[in-house]
Amino acid sequence: MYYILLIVGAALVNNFVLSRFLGICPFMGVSKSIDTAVGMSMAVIFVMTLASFVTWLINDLLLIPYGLGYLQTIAFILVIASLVQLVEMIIQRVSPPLYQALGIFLPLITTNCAVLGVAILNIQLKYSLLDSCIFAVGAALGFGLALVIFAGIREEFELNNIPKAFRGTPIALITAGILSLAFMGFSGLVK
Amino acid sequence: MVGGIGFVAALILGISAVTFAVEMDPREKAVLDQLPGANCGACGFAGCAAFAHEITENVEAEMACPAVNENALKAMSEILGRDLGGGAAFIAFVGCKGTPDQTITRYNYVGPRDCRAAQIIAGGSKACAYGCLGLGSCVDVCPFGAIHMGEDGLPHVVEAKCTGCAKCVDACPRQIIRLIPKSGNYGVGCISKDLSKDMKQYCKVGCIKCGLCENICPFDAITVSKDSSAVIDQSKCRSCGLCVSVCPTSVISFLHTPLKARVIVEKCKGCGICDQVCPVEAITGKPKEPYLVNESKCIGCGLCIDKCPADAIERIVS
Amino acid sequence: MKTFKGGIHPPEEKELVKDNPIADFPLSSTFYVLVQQHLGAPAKPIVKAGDEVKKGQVITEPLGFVSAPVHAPTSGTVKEISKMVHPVTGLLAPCIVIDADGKDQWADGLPLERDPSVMTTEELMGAIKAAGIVGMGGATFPTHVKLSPPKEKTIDTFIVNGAECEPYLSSDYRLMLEQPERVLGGTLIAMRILGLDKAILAIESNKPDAIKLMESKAPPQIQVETLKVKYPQGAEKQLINALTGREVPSGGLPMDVGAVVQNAGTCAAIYDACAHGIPLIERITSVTGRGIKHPKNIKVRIGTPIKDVIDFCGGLNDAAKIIFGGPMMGIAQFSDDISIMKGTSGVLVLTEKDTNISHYSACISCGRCVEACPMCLIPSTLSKAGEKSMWQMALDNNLLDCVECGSCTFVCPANRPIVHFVKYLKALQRAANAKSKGA
Amino acid sequence: MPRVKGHEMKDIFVSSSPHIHSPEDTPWIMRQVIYALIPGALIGVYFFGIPAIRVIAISVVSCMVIETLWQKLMKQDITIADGSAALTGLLLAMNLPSGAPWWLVVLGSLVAIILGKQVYGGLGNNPFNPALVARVFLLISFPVHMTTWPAPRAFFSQAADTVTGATPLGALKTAVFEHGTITAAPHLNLMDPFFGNIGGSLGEISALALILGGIYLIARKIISWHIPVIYIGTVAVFTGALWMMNPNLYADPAFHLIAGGLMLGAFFMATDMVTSPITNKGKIIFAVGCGVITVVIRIWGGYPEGVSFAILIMNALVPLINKVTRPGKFGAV
Repeated sequence: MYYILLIVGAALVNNFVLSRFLGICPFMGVSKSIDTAVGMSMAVIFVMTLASFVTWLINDLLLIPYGLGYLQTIAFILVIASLVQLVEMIIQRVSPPLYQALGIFLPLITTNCAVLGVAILNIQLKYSLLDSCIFAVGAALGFGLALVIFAGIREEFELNNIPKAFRGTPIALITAGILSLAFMGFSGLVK
Repeated sequence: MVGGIGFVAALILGISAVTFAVEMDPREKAVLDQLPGANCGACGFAGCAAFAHEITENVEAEMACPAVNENALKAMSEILGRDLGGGAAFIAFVGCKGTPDQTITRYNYVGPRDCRAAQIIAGGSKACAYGCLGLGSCVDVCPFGAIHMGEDGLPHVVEAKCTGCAKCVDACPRQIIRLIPKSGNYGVGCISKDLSKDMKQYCKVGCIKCGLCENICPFDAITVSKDSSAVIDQSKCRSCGLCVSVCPTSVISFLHTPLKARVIVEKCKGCGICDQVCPVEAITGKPKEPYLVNESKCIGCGLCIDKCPADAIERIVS
Repeated sequence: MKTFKGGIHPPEEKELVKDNPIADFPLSSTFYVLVQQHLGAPAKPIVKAGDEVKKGQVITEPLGFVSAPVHAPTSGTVKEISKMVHPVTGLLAPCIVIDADGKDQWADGLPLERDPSVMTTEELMGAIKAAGIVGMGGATFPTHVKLSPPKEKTIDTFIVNGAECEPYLSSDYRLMLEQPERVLGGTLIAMRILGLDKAILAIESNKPDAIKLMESKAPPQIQVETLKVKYPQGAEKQLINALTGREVPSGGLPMDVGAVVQNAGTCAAIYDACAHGIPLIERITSVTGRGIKHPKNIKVRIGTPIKDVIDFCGGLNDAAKIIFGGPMMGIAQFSDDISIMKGTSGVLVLTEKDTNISHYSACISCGRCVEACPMCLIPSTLSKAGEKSMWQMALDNNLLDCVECGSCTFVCPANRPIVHFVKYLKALQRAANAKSKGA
Repeated sequence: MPRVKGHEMKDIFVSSSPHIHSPEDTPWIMRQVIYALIPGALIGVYFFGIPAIRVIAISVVSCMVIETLWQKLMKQDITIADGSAALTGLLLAMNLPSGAPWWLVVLGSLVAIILGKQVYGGLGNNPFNPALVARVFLLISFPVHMTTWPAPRAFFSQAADTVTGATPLGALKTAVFEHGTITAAPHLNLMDPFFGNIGGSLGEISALALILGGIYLIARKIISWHIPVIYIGTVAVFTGALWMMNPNLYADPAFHLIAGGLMLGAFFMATDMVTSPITNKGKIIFAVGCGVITVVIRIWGGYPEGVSFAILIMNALVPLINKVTRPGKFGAV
C-alpha cells in the first residue's frame, strides 16, 4: 500500500512537470505529437529508473563513505549523460523515425532537470534503494502522463485558428499553466 | 574517483558506440542553417531538412530553393565546395484586374471563403471563367505574408516580402498568379481566352485582344491572338512602356509599382508607432501631430499600415 | 420496421405536391438536349445542324462501355450543336438544339409491342443499352453496366429503391401510385437479367397507400419492405444495410456484398425499353417548393427548357434558390438557360426563408453531426480540416467514406458547410494524386 | 461562347448541397442553457439577496464587454450575439460566493474570457471550460475571498447578512481533519441542501433547481444524458462503497450528491460541448473519470470541493478520449 501511495504521490500529487515545474524544456519541445511524446516518455522512464538506481548506489557506496557528498551533482550528471548516450544509440538503431522526431531533445535529457531532480530528491528524502527506484518510476510516469496529455491537446491546436501572436510556444505555456492549475487539485492527497 | 566513474562509463559507451554506429554528414547541418527554414516545399522536397540532405549527398543536385538570398547562396557554395549557381529571383504577379464593380457576378455565393472551395461549386461566382474570385486562397497559403487582399477585392503582391516560392501559383484555382523574373518590369493583368465581344458582356477591364500593343512594341516582346490575352516575353521586354500608353483598357501595368504608404492627415493621432516599425525610417513627425511618409524612401512593405491603431495610413500607387 | 444507424428527420414538406396526380407536359417549341447526361465516358453527337430527326431516334453515340446514348425527345430539325450551362457542373457543355415540328412523330417502328418474358437476357440487355437507360435517382450511372456485374461477383439480392427519402420530392411516389405495372414489370426484367428469383421493393412508411397498392399488385417473388422514415434511407449503402444488415465495404460497391440497387423510376424505364423499345426521352419530375406558384408532378421530355417548366407551373415568387434534385443532395442552379436531364428527379424552388444562406461560425464540437452521420464518420474534424485544406489529415479520418448525404450540415448548429468542405478536400486529394502520378 | 447568355438571375443564391437547415443554431443553444440556469440563479438570489444579483450582473456584463474589446483589438468579427460570453459570465457568477468583491468578479471574467477562450482562438477552440479555469484560478489565487460563504437567509428576512457559515462539505472536511469522524460535523437534514438553504457559491446551493434545469436541457436534446447521469452515478457508487465500508469516516452518498457543486458541475460544467468528448462512448469515459477524481479529492484531497478540478483534468484528457473512441469504420474492409 505504501508503494502505491509513493507512486501516486510522485505521479499525480507533486507531478514533476506540473507541480514541481521540472523538465519544462522537453515538455514544450516534444509535445507536438502524441507518438513522439510516448517515445520520449519511454526514454525518460528508462533513463530515470536506471539513473536513480545507479546514482543511489554511487551515493551510498562511494560518496557517503569517503565523505565526498559535495561531488554528488557532478557524479550524477556523469551517470545520466552516459545513460542517455546509451539510450540514444539504441533508439537510433531500433526506430530511426522516432529518433528523427525526438531530434535534439534526446541528448537534452542529460541536462534535463527532472532526471537529475529525481536522483537528488532520492538522496534528500533518504529513500531506500527500492523506494528511490519506485519513486523514480512514479516520477517518470507522472512526467509521461503530463507529456502525453499535453501532446493530445497540442495536436488539437493544429485544427484551431489560434491568433498568430499566440501560435506555438506561447499557447503551449498558457495551456501548461492551466493544466498545472488543474493538477493542484491533487495537492494534499498524500501526506 | 570521479575519473573512475568517467572511465567506466567511457568504456561502456565505447563498446556500444561501435555496435550502434550510424553517422550523419556534418555539412548537411551547416547547409540547413543557411536555408530560410520556412519548409514551403517550393524546391519540391518535404522541407528544408530534406532539401539540405539532397543537395549535400547528390553532387549534381541543383539549387532549387528560390527563397534563398545571395549571401546564404555564397555560404552554401563554400560549404559544399561547388558553385550552386544563382537562384533566379522571381516575384508573383496577379493576372487579373477585374474588381467586383468592373465585372459581373452570376450569383450570390454562399460557402467557405476560399477560392478553391468556391471553384468546385458551379465553377465560381464570377461571370468571367478566368477572373479572380477574390476569396484569398493565395493570401492563406503565402508563408511569407507577401500577398494581401486590397480593398478593390484583388490580391496585391508586396515585392519586398515575395520570395517567389510559387505556393500562391499552385493555390489559385484559376492559375491567375504567375511568376515573373524580378528583372522584368511589365505584366498583363488578364489571362482571359474569351473573344472580346463576349468578354465585354461581363468585364470592362480585360484584354480585348485588339493587338495595338503587339504592333507598337519595337522589340516584338508582346504577342496577342484571337483566343489568348496579351503575353509579354520578359527576356525581350526592354520596359520602354509604349504598350502601356496605347492599351485602351490599360490592362498592362508596371510590375514594380512600388506601393507607397501615405498618412491620412485627418485620421492620424501622431502616436508615432509607424515611425518605430518602419524598417527604412521613411516616416517622420512630432508626437500628437500628423506624421509624413517620405515616398522616395518608402519600399511599400506595409508594416506601418498593419500596426497603425487608427488605420490612418493607406496604400497608394506612386 | 427496418432502418440504419445515424440519419436525421428533416421536415418532409411533401404535402406541397404529394397529392397532385402526374400532369402531362405540353410539347415545347425547342429542346436543348445535353450530350453528357450520364456518369462515365463522354458521348459524341452523330447529327449535325439541319438534320431531320424523329422522336426516339438516337442522336449521340456513346464512347466506351460505361456510357449511354441520348435520343431525340420529339420529331423536328436539329438547329445547331452549341453549348449551354450543364446543371451538374455549372460549366459550359455541348448540347444539341432541336426545333420541334409539332408532329411528335415516332421513329420508324416505335413503339414496338413485345413480351419481355420471352426475350432472351441478351436481347433485354441490348434493349436497355440502346434505350440509354441511366439511374434516375440522380446518380445517372448507366443501367446496363450496373446490371452486368463481373462474373466473380455473386449477386443474391435485387433491391428496388422506392424510399424517396429526400424531402419535398414525390415523383417516385406518384409513379408507384399511378403506374405500378411499369415498375413491377421492370423489376421482373432486371431479376431475369441478374438470374434471381426474388427481389425487394423498399418503400418508406410515409407512403402507406403506395405500399398497400404495391403489395396487392406485386407478384410473390417481389417482396414489399416498409422502412422507417429517416433521411438518408434511400442512399445505396444505407438501404442495403437496413434491408440485409450487410455493410458495403469501404471503397467498395454494392455488388461486393451481392446486392444491386435500382431506383423505381429506372425500373419503369427498363420496362418501357424492353416491352416497347421506347428510349429514355421522358421522365416524371416534381416541380415543388414555396418559390413556385403551383407545384406539380409533371411527365416531361428530356431537354425541355426550364423556362417552359417554370411558366407551366405558374412562375416563380421570390425564389432564392433553384435546385435540380432534392434539397439534401440537389445541385443549386444559377442560370435559367438550362434544361431537364435524365437525372432530374425534381426541380425545387426555395424561398429565402426555407433555405440556409447565413454565414457559418466556429464548430462547438456538440456531436450532433457524429450522431447524424450514417457512415460513422466525425464530420466536425473533416470540416475543421477543410477550413485548413489539410486533406492528408482528412484522409486518415475516412474522408473517402463520405457519401455527401448532407445530414451533418443539416444538423450543424454553427451552420458549417461540412459537405462543401468534404467536396473541397476530395478535390484537393484528387489534384494531389494526379500531380504525384503526373510528376 | 461566353459562360452565360445574359440569363443569370442576379439575386439567386448558389451553395453546395444540402440547401435546408434545422432551426437550431449556436445562439439558440446558448439561450437554452441560460434558461436552464435561471432556476438555480433565482434560488441563489432568493437566499443570498442583492449581493447575488450584483455578482451575476457584473460577471455577465464584464464577460461580454471583455470579449467585444478583445475582438475589436484583434480586428476579428464581433461574435457577442452568439450568447456564449453571457453564458460563461452566468456560469462563472454561479461558481462564486455572493460576497465576492466586484474586482474579483471582473478579474474572474477577464481570466475566463481571455485565458479561457479567446487566446485559443474564440468559441470552439478552447480545451478547458472557461468558467472553471476562472473559478480554479480565483480559488487558488484568492482562497480567502473564495471561501467566505455568506449564510443563506430568506430574501426578505432582516437577519444580519455578514454571518458566514461553512459549506456542508467544508464542515465535513474540518470534522474529519480534526476529529477523524464525520459525526462531529453539525448534523444536516438533507432537505436543506436540496432546496438551497446551505452555504456555498451562489449557484450551486439548490440541487432541485439545478436538476430541473438539467432535465430541461436533456429533454430539449441540448445535452445528452450520458455525462450527467454517469457522472452522478459514479460519485454515488464510489461514495456508497466507501460509506458501506466505514459509515462514520465517510459521508453517505445522498449527502455527497446534494451538497457542494456536483449538480451544477454534472449538468452544466462537464456537459459544455466544446470541452467534452464528441462521441457518446467518449462521454461515458469522461463522466466516469470526473466522478472518480471528484470523490478522490473530496475524500482524501486537500480541497473540500473536487468538482472543478476533476472536470478541468478530464477536459485535458478529452483529445485522447476522442482519439480512442472514434466510431468504427462503416464496412471495415
